[in-house]
Amino acid sequence: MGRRNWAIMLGAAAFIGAFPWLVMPFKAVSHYVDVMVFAGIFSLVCIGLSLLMGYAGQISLAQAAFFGIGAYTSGILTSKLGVNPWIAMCAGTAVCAAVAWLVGVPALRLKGHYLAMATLGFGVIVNIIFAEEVNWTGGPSGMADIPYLRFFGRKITSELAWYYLVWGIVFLVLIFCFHVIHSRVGRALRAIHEDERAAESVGVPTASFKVKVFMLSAVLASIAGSLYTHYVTCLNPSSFNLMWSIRFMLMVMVGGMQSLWGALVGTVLMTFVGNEWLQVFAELEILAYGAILLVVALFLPGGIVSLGSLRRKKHASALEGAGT
Amino acid sequence: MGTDFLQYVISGITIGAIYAMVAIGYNIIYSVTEIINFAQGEFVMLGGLFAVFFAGTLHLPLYLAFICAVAVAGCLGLAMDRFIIGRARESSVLSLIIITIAVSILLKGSAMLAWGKDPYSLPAFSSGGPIMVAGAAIQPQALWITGICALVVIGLTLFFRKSVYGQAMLACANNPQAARLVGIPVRYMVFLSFILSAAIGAAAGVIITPVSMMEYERGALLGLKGFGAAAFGGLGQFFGALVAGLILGLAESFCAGYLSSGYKDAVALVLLLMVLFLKPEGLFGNREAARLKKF
Amino acid sequence: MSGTGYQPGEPILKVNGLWMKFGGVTALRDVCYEMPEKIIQAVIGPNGAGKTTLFNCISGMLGPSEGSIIFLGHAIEGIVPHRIARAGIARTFQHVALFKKMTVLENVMMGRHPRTGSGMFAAGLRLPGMRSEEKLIRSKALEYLEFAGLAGCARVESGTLPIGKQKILEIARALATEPRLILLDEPAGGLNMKETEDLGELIQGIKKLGVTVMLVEHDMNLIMDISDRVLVLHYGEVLASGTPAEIKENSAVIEAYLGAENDN
Amino acid sequence: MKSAKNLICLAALGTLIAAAILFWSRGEGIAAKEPYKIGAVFSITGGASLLGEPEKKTAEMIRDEINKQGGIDGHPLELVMYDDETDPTKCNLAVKKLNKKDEVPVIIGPSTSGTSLAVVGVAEEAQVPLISCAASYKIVTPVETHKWIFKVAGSDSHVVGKMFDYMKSKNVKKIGIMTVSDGFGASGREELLRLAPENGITIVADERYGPQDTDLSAQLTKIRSAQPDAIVNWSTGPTQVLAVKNWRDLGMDAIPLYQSHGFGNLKNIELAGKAAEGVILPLARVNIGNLLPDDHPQKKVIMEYTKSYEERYKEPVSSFGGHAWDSMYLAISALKAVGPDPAKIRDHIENTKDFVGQHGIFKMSPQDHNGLSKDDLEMVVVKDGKWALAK
Repeated sequence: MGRRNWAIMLGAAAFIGAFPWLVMPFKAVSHYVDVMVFAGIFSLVCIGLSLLMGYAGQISLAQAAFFGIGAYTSGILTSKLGVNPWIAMCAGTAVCAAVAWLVGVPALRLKGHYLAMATLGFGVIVNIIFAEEVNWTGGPSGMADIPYLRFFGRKITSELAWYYLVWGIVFLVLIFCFHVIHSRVGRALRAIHEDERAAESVGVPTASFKVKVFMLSAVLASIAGSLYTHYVTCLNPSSFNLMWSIRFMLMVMVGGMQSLWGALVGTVLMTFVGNEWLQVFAELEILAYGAILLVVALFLPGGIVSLGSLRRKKHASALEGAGT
Repeated sequence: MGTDFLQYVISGITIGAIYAMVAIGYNIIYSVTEIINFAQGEFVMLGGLFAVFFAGTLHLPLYLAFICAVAVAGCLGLAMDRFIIGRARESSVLSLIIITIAVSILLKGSAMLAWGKDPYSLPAFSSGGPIMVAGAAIQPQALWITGICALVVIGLTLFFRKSVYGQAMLACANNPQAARLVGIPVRYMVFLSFILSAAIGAAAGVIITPVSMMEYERGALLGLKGFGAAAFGGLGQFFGALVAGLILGLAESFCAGYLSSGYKDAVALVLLLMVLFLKPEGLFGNREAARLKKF
Repeated sequence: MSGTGYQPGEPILKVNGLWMKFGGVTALRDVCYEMPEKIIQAVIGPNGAGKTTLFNCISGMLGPSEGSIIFLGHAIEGIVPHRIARAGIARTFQHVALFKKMTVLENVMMGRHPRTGSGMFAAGLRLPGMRSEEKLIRSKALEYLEFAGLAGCARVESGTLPIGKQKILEIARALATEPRLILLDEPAGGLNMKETEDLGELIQGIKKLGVTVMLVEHDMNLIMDISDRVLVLHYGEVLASGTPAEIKENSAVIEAYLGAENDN
Repeated sequence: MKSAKNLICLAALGTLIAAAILFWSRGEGIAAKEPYKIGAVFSITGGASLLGEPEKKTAEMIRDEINKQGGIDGHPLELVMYDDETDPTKCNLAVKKLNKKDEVPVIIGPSTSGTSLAVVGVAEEAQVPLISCAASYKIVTPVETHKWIFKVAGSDSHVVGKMFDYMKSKNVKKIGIMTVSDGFGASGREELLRLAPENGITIVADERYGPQDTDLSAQLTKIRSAQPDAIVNWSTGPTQVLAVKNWRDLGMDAIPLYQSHGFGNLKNIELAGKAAEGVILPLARVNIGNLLPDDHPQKKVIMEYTKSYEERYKEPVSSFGGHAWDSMYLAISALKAVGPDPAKIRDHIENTKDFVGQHGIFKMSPQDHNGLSKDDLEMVVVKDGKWALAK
């Protein structure tokens, strides 16, 4: 991980740390802290997706399903079986990793549109299961009264506590993922993205690496799902449907797939756009949303971080060689 | 028991014919451009709603409304390619997926603003009660649906086998560079594929509206099932799409009838996954050809 | 897949009755060949003779229809490419297949992949073992860059290199996997005279490292200069094999190949 | 460093927007007295837009009427409304925003059970009374942990109870049910299954379908083969019309079709056309104001609402608009009585007795945060394209 990334990381951490104190004095934007909690939760999903799509070059429209599997595992274990939420969270990641392995092994042999469709199909099936297994999931009307997360026996209810908990996890995950990227494993993933045949020829087991990164992205989505469950304390299948998988993909895309920072910026931005800034359009919001996507996909395929400069690209690449 | 079975078959075939038509829409664009148009379902929705507009608001006769709706959708398909997809021809698969998704959001949003959120219905193409066959009821509209679907399949097959344009389109599909070299205007063929695909989707939308009504949100799910059928039958295979559409329709109908109606929507997708995992080129696809396509 | 059952001095690679069919086309027809260790082996033949197909079979990119390939005493036909790379066969591609968005150094570091083992968690948590391994990867990669004479452009994005250097870089990347056998597919393609000369020296340098080199090449001068043995393929069949001097005199080869080539 | 700069720019932009919003929000409210705020969250778009749309229209209409009459004791009424797009996450955020940014003393909505459940915790935590327009009993039970939550939509148990009472009078013993697999259908199904045994009714077929299904023949066929005395369909949106059409097309007229109260919209009859004749359903009185006897206590409010809504929007009233009316006026009457104090508003609503609304006469109590019963419904039948009281 280069010095440059550490500098950005420190800057971002300082900004995130200070954010609540910047907005809370102003009533009109005080609820931005709440928006940021969701943005943080979604960031976890999007960081995983960015590793999968931007680095390893594999498309997934199933992230909302993994988000949901984590969420429902946590929800069911804590509210129906009385398991400790933190243990339930770990169980969720285990379940997600297992499911991701089962699906990933056959699915990741596919490419492009076929892979997109296979993951999409899987995502929709999972959503149907959430809606149909009424005894476990509460069905379409959802599951309510899920216990709060506890920290040394104290309920975490305040927005600020959640804010720092979620963003703390986001930064830990970011550091982890940056380390992965700037390592033997990360290089192999980028190699797979660029030329699978050449990667094989230098001894990269491409199939197993693809499955591994798919599993990592699923695990991150699962952690996000568990956090979501205990934050909202209620689950509903519609929070994990296909639309959300698409949204996650767009968040990553808008921010820029080439870097994890893109995932972060895109998620925060799109969460605000979707929940806050497009509200003024009222009925027209859906059109504005579509238009933003179209413009980004057509004219800014590198996402927002690519606006930084073109020089950055070369620079970053050079630094990746130098980083320790 | 026998009656029930027959009834499941009838409703399976009816809905299967619609899936098949949506799937054919995917196939036409795919075979010429290798793009999966995620907005395909929206053309089905638009077809139905435009027909409602022409028949209900402008009081055109039903057949004219049908033609107008299909024509309008065709123009929209052309516009979509001319102004949006055409600009992104060199983009990555991912960008193209996003672009077509964005278009579908725009179409859906516009339809919501234009028609509101209520469902609309059309009168059936021919009046009269259901036809009873061995205790099972066949709605006259179901006959129209299967008939029009059959016409579309036969028409397209003839078009691609016999007509110059059809041959030219297939040539573009097989090798765009070579097609350009022998003087086929590839650009126009792409336009044509979008027009045709949108028009067929819209036709499916018009004929299903009297049975199931139409509202702005209907497109996505029909599009998804249609894609399931397209992939199931092998992308680019018209006959495959027809058979796969019917299989999906029947499978759904039987699942709802004999197993769990709640998991009905999952059936199509499980079939889709199984095909993708076991025989990715589809039931009727050609493995060698599938390998040559760039993804 | 270490060399048990393999005695030094035995052929490093034995190809027995190898067939490769694509649908109706037969690309390799009953190819039998044994290759001694630590030599430079050239494979020549007109276009479509099956040279690249043979490489693809040996490196695991294709599973042969029939026949066996024995490398260091082990059957390797039909084994996936990354395991063959691990077993000690490296290769380059006819059309350069570098990781173009990575730097030159990173490309060679990729070559260290089969000789290292840190996993995702070790990397993510920056465990000490992984850190020292990463340092080793870097220093080893720099050594190979030095060897190939590319140390000066270690930090350049590899896609921006001129084609000649890209070809060399691909060889360096292959060498970094510490192969016993390296397959070079038309390494001189697109190179000028000077570059080709340098390439010849590099290949001889590789031989001196104790690595067996197998190369497909159209540049006859290069082949006659550096190779120890030549194998001639024609329509997927072995037409002749021997030292360059023998091949030069072989009438069948002259008729089938050299004659046609000389027309150009 | 560019990204760092970008972040700073973003922060600056955010602050600027914040300042602008602050400025504008100060600029509003010209009236002499401090405006009273009511927060509202409806599913104006998305899956439940059919519910949210009339709710939004009704709420806006009432706001305009109240302000035309000079507000609540001279305080102009400000309606702060957000669209949750039928998305629980958005709904959750919208309610938090209403609490923090808008500091509303009372919230009406959300429209669906799913979105309502997603905000119960928020309202409890923030101690703001919330009057949901959705039906699920889970929203208001148990009362101990749902102190701040009320709902104005009758529970599905009332609807099912009313329906079963009617069935018993018609000597219906075996029924087949078909429910849509969304929150509305799932909740109805739960109540049908739960209440059937105690009413001496056997459920011989239990079918489900998706909210976007285009054909229900298979489900109906399966039900027919179980030979029930009646069929109950429980859904909203186009599928309930589909059920009617398919039921008629399959020639199943001999088995009466009961619909849920979700069918209570004249548009549905219009869409189903002749096929809808004879369909029976329990309905809130808001839909059938003209059928009520003149001395009925609800007659006046219903007729007034119906008249002004239909004049303003040129479309018939629906049950959902009625929910918005009830929640709006519950909030308004509380504001009028106790002012904009959340705790007092809560207590006031909890002690509201005999509030004459669109959906019935509400009798709230600390044990019952709904206040309706099955007596607030009427059984109606579709006759000549209109509602008629079922005999």
